Amino acid sequence: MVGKNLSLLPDENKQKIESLVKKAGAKLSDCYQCGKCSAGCPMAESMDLMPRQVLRYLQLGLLQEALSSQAPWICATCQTCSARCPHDVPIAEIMEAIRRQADQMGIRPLRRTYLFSKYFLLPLKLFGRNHELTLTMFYNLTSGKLFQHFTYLPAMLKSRKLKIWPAKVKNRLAVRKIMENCEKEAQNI
Amino acid sequence: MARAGVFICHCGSNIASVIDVEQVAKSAEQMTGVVYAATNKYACSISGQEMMKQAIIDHQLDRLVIASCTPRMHETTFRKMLGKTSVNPYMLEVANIREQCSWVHTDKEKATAKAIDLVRMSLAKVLKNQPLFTSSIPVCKKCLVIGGGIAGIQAALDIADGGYEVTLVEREPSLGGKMVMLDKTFPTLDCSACISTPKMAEVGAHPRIKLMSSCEVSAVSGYIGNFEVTIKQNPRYVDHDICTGCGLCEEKCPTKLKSSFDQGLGQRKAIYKLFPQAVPAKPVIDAQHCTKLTKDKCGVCAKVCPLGCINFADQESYTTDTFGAIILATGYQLIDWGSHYPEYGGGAYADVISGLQFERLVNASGPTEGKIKRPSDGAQPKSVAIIKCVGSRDVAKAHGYCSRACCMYAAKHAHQTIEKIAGAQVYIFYIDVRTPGKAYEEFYDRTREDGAVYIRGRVSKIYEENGKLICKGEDTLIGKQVTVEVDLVVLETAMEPAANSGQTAALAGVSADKDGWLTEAHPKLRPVETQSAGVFLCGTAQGPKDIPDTVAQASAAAAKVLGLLAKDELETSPMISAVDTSKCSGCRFCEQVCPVKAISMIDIPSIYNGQKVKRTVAQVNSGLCSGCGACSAACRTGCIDLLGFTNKQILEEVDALWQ
Amino acid sequence: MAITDNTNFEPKILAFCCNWCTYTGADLAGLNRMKYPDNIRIIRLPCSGRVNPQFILRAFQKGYDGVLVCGCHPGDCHYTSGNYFTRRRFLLMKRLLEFAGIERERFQARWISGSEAGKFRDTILKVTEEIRALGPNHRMKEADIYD
Amino acid sequence: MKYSYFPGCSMEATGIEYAKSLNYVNRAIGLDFIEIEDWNCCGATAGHTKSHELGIALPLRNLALAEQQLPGLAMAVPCASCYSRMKYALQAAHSEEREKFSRLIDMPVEGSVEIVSIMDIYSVEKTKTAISAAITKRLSNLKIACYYGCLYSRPPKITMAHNIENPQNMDELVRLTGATTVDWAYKTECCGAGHHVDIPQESKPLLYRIYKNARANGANALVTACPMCMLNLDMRQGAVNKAYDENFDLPVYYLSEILAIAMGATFKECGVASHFHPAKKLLQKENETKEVV
Amino acid sequence: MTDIQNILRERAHALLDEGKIACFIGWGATRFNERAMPKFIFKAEESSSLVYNEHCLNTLAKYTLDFQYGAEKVGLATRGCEARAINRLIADGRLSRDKVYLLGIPCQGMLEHGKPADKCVFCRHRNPVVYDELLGEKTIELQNPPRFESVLELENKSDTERYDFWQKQFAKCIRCYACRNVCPACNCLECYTEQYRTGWQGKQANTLENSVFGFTRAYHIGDRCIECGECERICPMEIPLMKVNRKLVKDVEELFGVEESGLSEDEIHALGSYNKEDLEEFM
Repeated sequence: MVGKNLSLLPDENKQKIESLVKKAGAKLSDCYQCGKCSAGCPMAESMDLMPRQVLRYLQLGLLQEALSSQAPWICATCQTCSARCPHDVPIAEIMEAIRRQADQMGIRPLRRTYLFSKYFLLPLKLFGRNHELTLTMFYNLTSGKLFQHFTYLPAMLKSRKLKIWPAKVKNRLAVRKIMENCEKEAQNI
Repeated sequence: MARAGVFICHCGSNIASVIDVEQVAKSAEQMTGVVYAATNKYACSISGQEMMKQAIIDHQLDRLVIASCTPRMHETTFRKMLGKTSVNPYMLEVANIREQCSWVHTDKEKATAKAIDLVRMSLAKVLKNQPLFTSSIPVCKKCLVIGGGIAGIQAALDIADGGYEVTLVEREPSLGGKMVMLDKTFPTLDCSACISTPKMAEVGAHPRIKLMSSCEVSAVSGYIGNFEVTIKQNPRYVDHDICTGCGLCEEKCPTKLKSSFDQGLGQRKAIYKLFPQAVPAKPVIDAQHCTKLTKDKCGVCAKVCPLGCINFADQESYTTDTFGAIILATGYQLIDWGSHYPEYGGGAYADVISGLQFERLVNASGPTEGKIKRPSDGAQPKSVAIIKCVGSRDVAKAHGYCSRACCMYAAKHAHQTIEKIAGAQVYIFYIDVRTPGKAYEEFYDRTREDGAVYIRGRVSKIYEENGKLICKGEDTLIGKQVTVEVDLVVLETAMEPAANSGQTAALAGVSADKDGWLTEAHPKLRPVETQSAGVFLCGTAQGPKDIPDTVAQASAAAAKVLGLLAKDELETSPMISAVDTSKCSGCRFCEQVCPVKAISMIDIPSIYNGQKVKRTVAQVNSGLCSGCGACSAACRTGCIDLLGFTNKQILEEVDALWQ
Repeated sequence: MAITDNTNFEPKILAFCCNWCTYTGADLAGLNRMKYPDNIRIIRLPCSGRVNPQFILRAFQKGYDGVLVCGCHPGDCHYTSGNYFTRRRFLLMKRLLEFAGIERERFQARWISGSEAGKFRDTILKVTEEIRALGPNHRMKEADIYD
Repeated sequence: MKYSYFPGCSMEATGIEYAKSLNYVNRAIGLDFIEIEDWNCCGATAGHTKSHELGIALPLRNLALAEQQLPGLAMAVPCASCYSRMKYALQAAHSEEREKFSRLIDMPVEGSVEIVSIMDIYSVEKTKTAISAAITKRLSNLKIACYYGCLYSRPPKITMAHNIENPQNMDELVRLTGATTVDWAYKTECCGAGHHVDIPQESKPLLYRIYKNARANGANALVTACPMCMLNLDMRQGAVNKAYDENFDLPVYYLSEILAIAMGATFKECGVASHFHPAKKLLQKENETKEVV
Repeated sequence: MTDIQNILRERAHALLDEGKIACFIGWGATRFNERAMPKFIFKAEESSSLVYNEHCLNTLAKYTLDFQYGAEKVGLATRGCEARAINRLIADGRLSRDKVYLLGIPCQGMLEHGKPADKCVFCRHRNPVVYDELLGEKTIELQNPPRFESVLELENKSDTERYDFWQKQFAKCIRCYACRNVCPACNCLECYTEQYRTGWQGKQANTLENSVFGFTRAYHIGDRCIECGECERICPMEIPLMKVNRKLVKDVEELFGVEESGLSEDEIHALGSYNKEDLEEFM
């Protein structure tokens, strides 16, 4: 056999893709591969697959290829693709749905983006608000980019653009509870 | 007392081998109302018909049941036969004992019993039949063509050449439509004006064509053969009866405006001919911009006119005429792409133009005398991007359909650019290339050989930077973003139905689809007819198409009209609906369900509690009614009934088996 | 009410067929010499839109065991829109008949085109079988109530 | 005029100049922003890319708080990212998902709060007049490219924005200062701020194109109304210059900074002093411009 | 209610006095305290005999037909049921709006035999949907009264039970046609039952013909019924006619999405229109 044998794809692929696309509120057959999404995508140069190609993989039933693409993680969610699509395909939502699905399955083709999101949510859970220093600390330590943005630090601290101590929400428990609730809910669906 | 005759056809052995026809005849003879029953080897044959005619005389029959093949086969034959006897042709029912009995059943006994039942049902119905008479309506041997583009021109010439009078109504001050704006036509690249203006002149000079420019249809009534049409003449402010078209007025007029004919790229005066070869070759005044009409200043044209044709007090006027047939050739317009595509600059960049603007730029009689120049600075573009499907195949922003002609004229524009500008680089952004036409694919091949670069992908954004227009696209075949920096961008924009075409068509009872294209009676078998008998359509009014298809369809519509006008009279089926006004409540239910709008409401004098009053009731237009019976099934009082299939007849047929 | 023996029961079924589609389809079945039960009696009408629902009540009253209304497929009506009205009328009438206690199989509607001879035959076969299984209709039937 | 106020996390840190200048302008024109008590982070991109639920629930708690604390007031949201999340949450509160989310945040929520951006607020006719009246300086040699970014416009189904490719409301406000605004093509093109930390390298071409188009159209400065865009456009200009061997010199200002300066604020008062890309010089030139009588 | 009665009298008086209307149709007292009856007032001074209390059971709208050809207007006490009936008559081409002057009355529901009347307990339009002037404050509408409950109950029974139920009911029918005569949707100039020559159906009052009449009438009004309940109220044999009417109303709503009849004067009823996307169960 040469290339992808489309006849031998597992049936479950189809169902999984269907449910994924449905969550994004989209219909795959609406896409006729005109490429306008990818033409206007600001991040496309950095992507391993064009957003259009990600959709094409889904159309063909090649779920694994779509899930392991970096493109959904590189997507800046700027929504340019969805706004200009001639068939109103919510491409940005599909990319996001793929990223969430991959994340749940532990597929993280772009570790740095994954880590950033993960540690972005950490101060939230702790303090209820974002805290750049906490985020940067954890991110730099885990990503191997130990000294990233280091040169900016003194100036930012001086101008109080970075705060040593995090701002805290009084009812931190409530925020944490929400985050836990959402985690449970997302898994249930 | 009814005197029915029943004839059972053997149809050779087709019927007789399964059904005991003699037995059927014998049973029929016993039925109430039957005075004579017989069998017949071939009822449809001449001898069979003679035998029945004789029986009518011998037994003074006043109605017939013929049990034979399907009525769809020989009902007309038998009606014609009755036309030569004392029996009214509609005092006939055909019992289908072949297709629906002898051919589908094998058990002789049961088939015979069923045949008897079928005869009994037909008899029950025929006993309630009433004589009906076909009427004929005279055909007014004149055709109205609405729209003076190439479709209307072709249809008008074909009909007029066929010997009938034609009135051609055009909204603009001149014939020509869109075709005359084009430079060359694909795939042959012959000059569009050279092939269309002679036809326009022919229309203008044809003894049997009455050309009404600056006119619109404002009302249509009547029906096939006899349409009463009111035509509105918009004021021209120039008396065309006297005007010789000398052009002095146009020369002296001080008001300069953007020419709509040149798509805003050239100029015209406030008194103007649409274009040099306009037909009629006489000017009109643009009332919105003429300073005499708007501010009561100037009036130069009136001063210089040697014949005194200028009439600033001209008013709109109405004329009414009768026509036997109507052709709708209302054409198309291009979408206003600017309002749909802000990502292409929304019209802010002068050098992003539509395909039709390009046609004017490349046309020798256009504003640049055929030199391709950028509208912004008049420079010759060295690189051009052509973008297809702007407004087509785009449900989110404009239209979902394919405009059909753009693939080819995009190729033509690329070819013309390369031909006229040495070393020009042309990029064509496309989604699909569709070339289903004679010598079309070859033309596309040639364009690629010329060096046009086809890029598969829809452009996401066009913007200006440092004097260049930048188009951001994806080449979907390599899966990479591509950018081209060009001097000129041509958008091949979608066709859409001409403004008001839907309203005009509605006047003639023709509907439009969701996109506004007029609906033909059947997409395959009746492509130029409409649901309104006597109203035909052709050209882009029906849907996007190119010139060859438009002309072919126009000639097809003309052929249909010629066939209609060749008749002196139209025979109308008498099997249409009739209203018993004494019972009608005027509830309009019938009007709501009528597919051909044959039912309208009318006030009739009536007596209520001893006083004279006006009562609203339904009336049927016999010229329009197609005899479907939807009205009579809707009517609660049963006061509107379908002749030939009356409630009483059908109820008797239902009851027949159980008497 | 007499108890009838269903084994020898031959139902009588009335079909209202439009001239342009179903009646043509029935003719085509004949032309192709297809075979189907002889229980069917067809009344030819210009359009299924001509069928007044009161005809259906009348047929049951007079003794038919089943009634069929057949027309062109939606969108194919010779008169453009007749069958769309048919569909509404009989969607409603069918439910009313069931509400009145007439078994649902006794009244049926089908879209059969002029080329669907096979579908016509299959419909007649199926409907005849269904009604044969139900047995004779006594509901809203004149003869039975007067007896 | 009173608004409930959701500052968002940036306003306390990276967007501190935004907070200062907003405060200055509001005081000058008599707008009252009442901070929602105990508000929490909206989750930003990390929230909604994690799960739909998280992306809605976090901002929704703030909506619910605003409804409780400051009923009837529209909610001012100065950050484009927070604005977008709030609008998503509002839409969810109007959908059949309301009950589910009400359960997830364990608070009742009606969706009765209107979400407005700073541009929305300042574009209100009365406010606009007040701004005009408070302006004492004409910044007439500023040629501004107004940078709107993604999330005030897209997706239009959420933002309800009419003109998503070429919006005008910020331009109109900037012109009140006497500055000219340029027509340019990158008003709503993404700057890549979302990947500021994880893949900063990848946002350079985006920034490069924005600077390039702004300069090509004659701009000498950029104005934005989003702290994320600001940080990216301001902080990384040097890096872009280095990577592309360019010499872009386009100071970036917050809309409110420009307004505050025109109203007579000192650099310190409005925050212009602490930009990464030198921002004072261009305005010092402005100081030579005449006082409005 | 006394307030409304007073205003009603006052306004009827004024309208007659000013010559705006030739007659006012309202309710008057009977010799029974718990009954009111339709009352036609031609003179202003008679207005004081109008009553409005919880016993005004009759829906009056159909009486306006008697005045449809007159030169002058007729005034009508108009509650939700009258208003919908007026719209029905106008939509059916039987009445023109300028022939009636409607004094709108927000209704609280009527009593019948000391209990809330059957016709009122399922009412969804206690406030008139059309009027020229409204007497009094709008009242609160009943939220989703379970009007299809009895239909569902019968639907869930077997064919035989349903058949027996209706045969038992129609066995009682005496073919007095009171249901038809009182019904605002039964507004044909001449009812099909009267047309002996077409022979739509027999006139015999037997169970079969009665039920054919009953179901035919239900079908005729099914997509136009305004649910005033007058047929059932008026039936001397106490046949639950609203059960079959509501069945059709329910089906029209479920099948075609056409919710209620008589809400506007230019509505096209369900069977007078179609949707290409209608349910397709015939195939």
